[in-house]
Amino acid sequence: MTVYGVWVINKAGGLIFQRNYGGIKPLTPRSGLLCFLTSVRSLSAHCNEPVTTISDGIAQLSANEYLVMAGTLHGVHAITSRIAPVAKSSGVQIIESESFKMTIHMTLTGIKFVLISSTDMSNAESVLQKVYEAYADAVMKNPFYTLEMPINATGFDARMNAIVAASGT
Amino acid sequence: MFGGSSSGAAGSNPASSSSRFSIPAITSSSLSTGNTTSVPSPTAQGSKRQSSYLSSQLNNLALGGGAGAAAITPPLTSIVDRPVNRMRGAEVGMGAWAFLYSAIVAHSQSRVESIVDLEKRLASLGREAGQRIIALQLLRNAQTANLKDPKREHRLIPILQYIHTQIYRYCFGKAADGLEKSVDGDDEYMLTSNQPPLTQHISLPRDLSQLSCEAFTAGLVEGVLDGLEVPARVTAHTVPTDQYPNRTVILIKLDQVVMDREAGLGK
Amino acid sequence: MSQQAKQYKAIGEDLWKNRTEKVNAELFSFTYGALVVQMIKDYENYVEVNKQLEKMGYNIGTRLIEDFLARTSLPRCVDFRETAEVISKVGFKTFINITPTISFPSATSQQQSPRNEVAGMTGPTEFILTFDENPLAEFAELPLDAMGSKYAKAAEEKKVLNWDQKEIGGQDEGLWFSNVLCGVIRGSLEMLQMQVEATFVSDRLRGDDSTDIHVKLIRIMEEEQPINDE
Amino acid sequence: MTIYALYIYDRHCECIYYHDWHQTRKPQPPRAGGTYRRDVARYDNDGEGDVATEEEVAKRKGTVAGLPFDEQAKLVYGVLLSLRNMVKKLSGRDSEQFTAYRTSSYKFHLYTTPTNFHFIMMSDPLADSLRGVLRQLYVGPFLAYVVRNPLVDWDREGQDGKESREKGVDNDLTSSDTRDR
Repeated sequence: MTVYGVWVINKAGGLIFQRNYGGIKPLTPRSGLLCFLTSVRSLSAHCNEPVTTISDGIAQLSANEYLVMAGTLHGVHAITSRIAPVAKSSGVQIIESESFKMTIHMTLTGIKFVLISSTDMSNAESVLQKVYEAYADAVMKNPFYTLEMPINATGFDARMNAIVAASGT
Repeated sequence: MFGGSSSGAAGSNPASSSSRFSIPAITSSSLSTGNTTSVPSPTAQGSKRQSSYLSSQLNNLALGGGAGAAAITPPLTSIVDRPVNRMRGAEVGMGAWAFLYSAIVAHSQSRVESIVDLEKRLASLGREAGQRIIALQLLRNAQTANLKDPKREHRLIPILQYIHTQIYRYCFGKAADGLEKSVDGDDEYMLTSNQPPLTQHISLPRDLSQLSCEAFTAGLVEGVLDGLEVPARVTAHTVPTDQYPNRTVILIKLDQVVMDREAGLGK
Repeated sequence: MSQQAKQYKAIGEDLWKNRTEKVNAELFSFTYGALVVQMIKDYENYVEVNKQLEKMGYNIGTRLIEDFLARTSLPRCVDFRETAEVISKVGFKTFINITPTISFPSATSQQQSPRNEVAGMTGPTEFILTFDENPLAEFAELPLDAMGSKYAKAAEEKKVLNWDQKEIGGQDEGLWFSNVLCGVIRGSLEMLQMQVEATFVSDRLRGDDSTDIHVKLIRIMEEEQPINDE
Repeated sequence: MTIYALYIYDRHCECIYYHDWHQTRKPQPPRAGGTYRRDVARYDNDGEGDVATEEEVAKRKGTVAGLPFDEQAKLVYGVLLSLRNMVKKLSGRDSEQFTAYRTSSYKFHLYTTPTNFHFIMMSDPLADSLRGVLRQLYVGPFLAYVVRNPLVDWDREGQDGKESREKGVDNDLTSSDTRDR
């Protein structure tokens, strides 16, 4: 039960918060030998890939890469509702992959909270609920925050660290 | 309280300290530029609605007929008739306070140029609130104690302790975490609180790291001290520790008048 | 009281009792009063102060709605009648611990006049909130010149007495002391794609019999996000 | 457990097979003039021909007109591709496989063959993983009737390939339906 990362996406699909928690090590490719050693473990074929990673957890990517992915997720979220085989459907709520899953909670006001966690994370929804409360407290009640802009409030980081630490059990 | 006479129906000028605050026309001294042009009411529709409202009001005031501007007596029940303790012990949600204070800080920020001015504005709001709080508390102390000899602190240390416990509990739900005399001088005292509740949701951006939104609390303490005849300059300083990143010290710099009086009163 | 109203009343009370951190209401009231006075000194015009208070309320509303949804996780309201119930019995209850009564002016008129027909809306499209108590204004008393044109004559006479006092503009409209509430309603509903007009029609501080806010739905803003029917 | 639809895509991002069951949101016939081969889509076989006009579809028991089929197929593939790439990028592992996603009303299952054929199934949201079923479809009827059928123009799926495969698919699915219910 590990939380790998949290995203917050605003109404327009802009990524306003992204943090990775535990389970990742920022491994950046270095000269030949070291790069070879690190990549042997992950068996990724070509060494010039921007990042290599250990078996569990997710990669540490650049801010821009996360921004692009958030935009994609925003688009996919809308489409998954439109291609539904039944009359009424929300957008995507859970994306499952072999070694991790993404749980998405969209508020009535259109803000998306995304939890990237191990697949055995049973309380993902309740963790996202706590993240929403932390957002309401440490971001919405902060006079120095402008709506829809990236969040860099120390109060929110502190609350998030506490939530992630508590969610491990 | 807010200065100036209030024009309540009672007509009498309520005693300054124990009356409710009322919003007088602003005395000319405090405003340099005269601005008497009356601004056309933007919500024309608002005033139209009002006139229809007026007619209904006029009828029940049994003054029917005549243009809306007939000489009607001001409101029948005035503030003096309302029970002062109706809201005693009443509470509102912390969210309401947090959003109000956040809006106050944001609004003040847009009207000032520097951190010092922002803190001054917040402090002035705190002072207005503090003056009314001490007035209300003294009134209630008098009401609970028998009215013949209402007890009121007059010596410095008991006053500071009264603020440290009673006033802090009234405003913040719990007493301050510490009251100490500062080492720098006899006329400086410090009230510390590890987790000030009123500004718990605020995170300062890097460029405003010197700001302390607890300036409101400093102003409040100054207003209370003022109500207890202890003039002082009170400022708020964030003194973070690992455990308490928002720990705040309210520094009280007492006026010389107070020091002389204390010396005079002796032990 | 309808079944729905009872249900929301219970939710509001439960949230207030068990899941809301509280703060001294008198401190809240004194602080708001100090803010209004500070604004009157800044703008020297009641109409401008009304506007600034509403704007401040709007900024609060756009954020407060997130706190409200995070704490209540209530689903989207079916119609404007339910919205009124939620605002009064859950919103106002959990934030300032009061429950204004609701009345639907257009319901009294026999048929729904086409004028306030809103596309895609069934049921009433406007309501009035009546405040028996108002923590914002507990200790407030307006000077005569802030009470609007009704007391213009009386204000005029008083002015003769204190000729030196500053003339505040916008006395015709006068001051709507708690105008921040209108902004909060407008801001929070706008975040839920409901464009509304919220205005005070009367205020006991101004000598009226009751304190009423009239909330009128203008339109439903188009649905950008996919329907959210978790 | 309810199964709503089966989509099969070939390596060239083309939907080469589609079959839906008791969907309450019916895709429309592909728009005229589209490059789409009309024979691909087979609609729920409740008697009518496979061309259903908007009104017909709408009047069917409580159904809602969905998207034109060619747009639907394009969007489904778009979602599949985006999520596959996102999952690989996010994990930093090219081997990472996107397996399914869920909304409030349906679950989207994906099985990709080593040769990059994509088998997609939409089911009710609470269904367990249907990747096993999809793999059986691939190993069973798909190989038998399509891959090994000499008449099949390998890269260009013909009409005949489809019929035989459906027979296999239908009885296969019905068995999986009954077994899981």
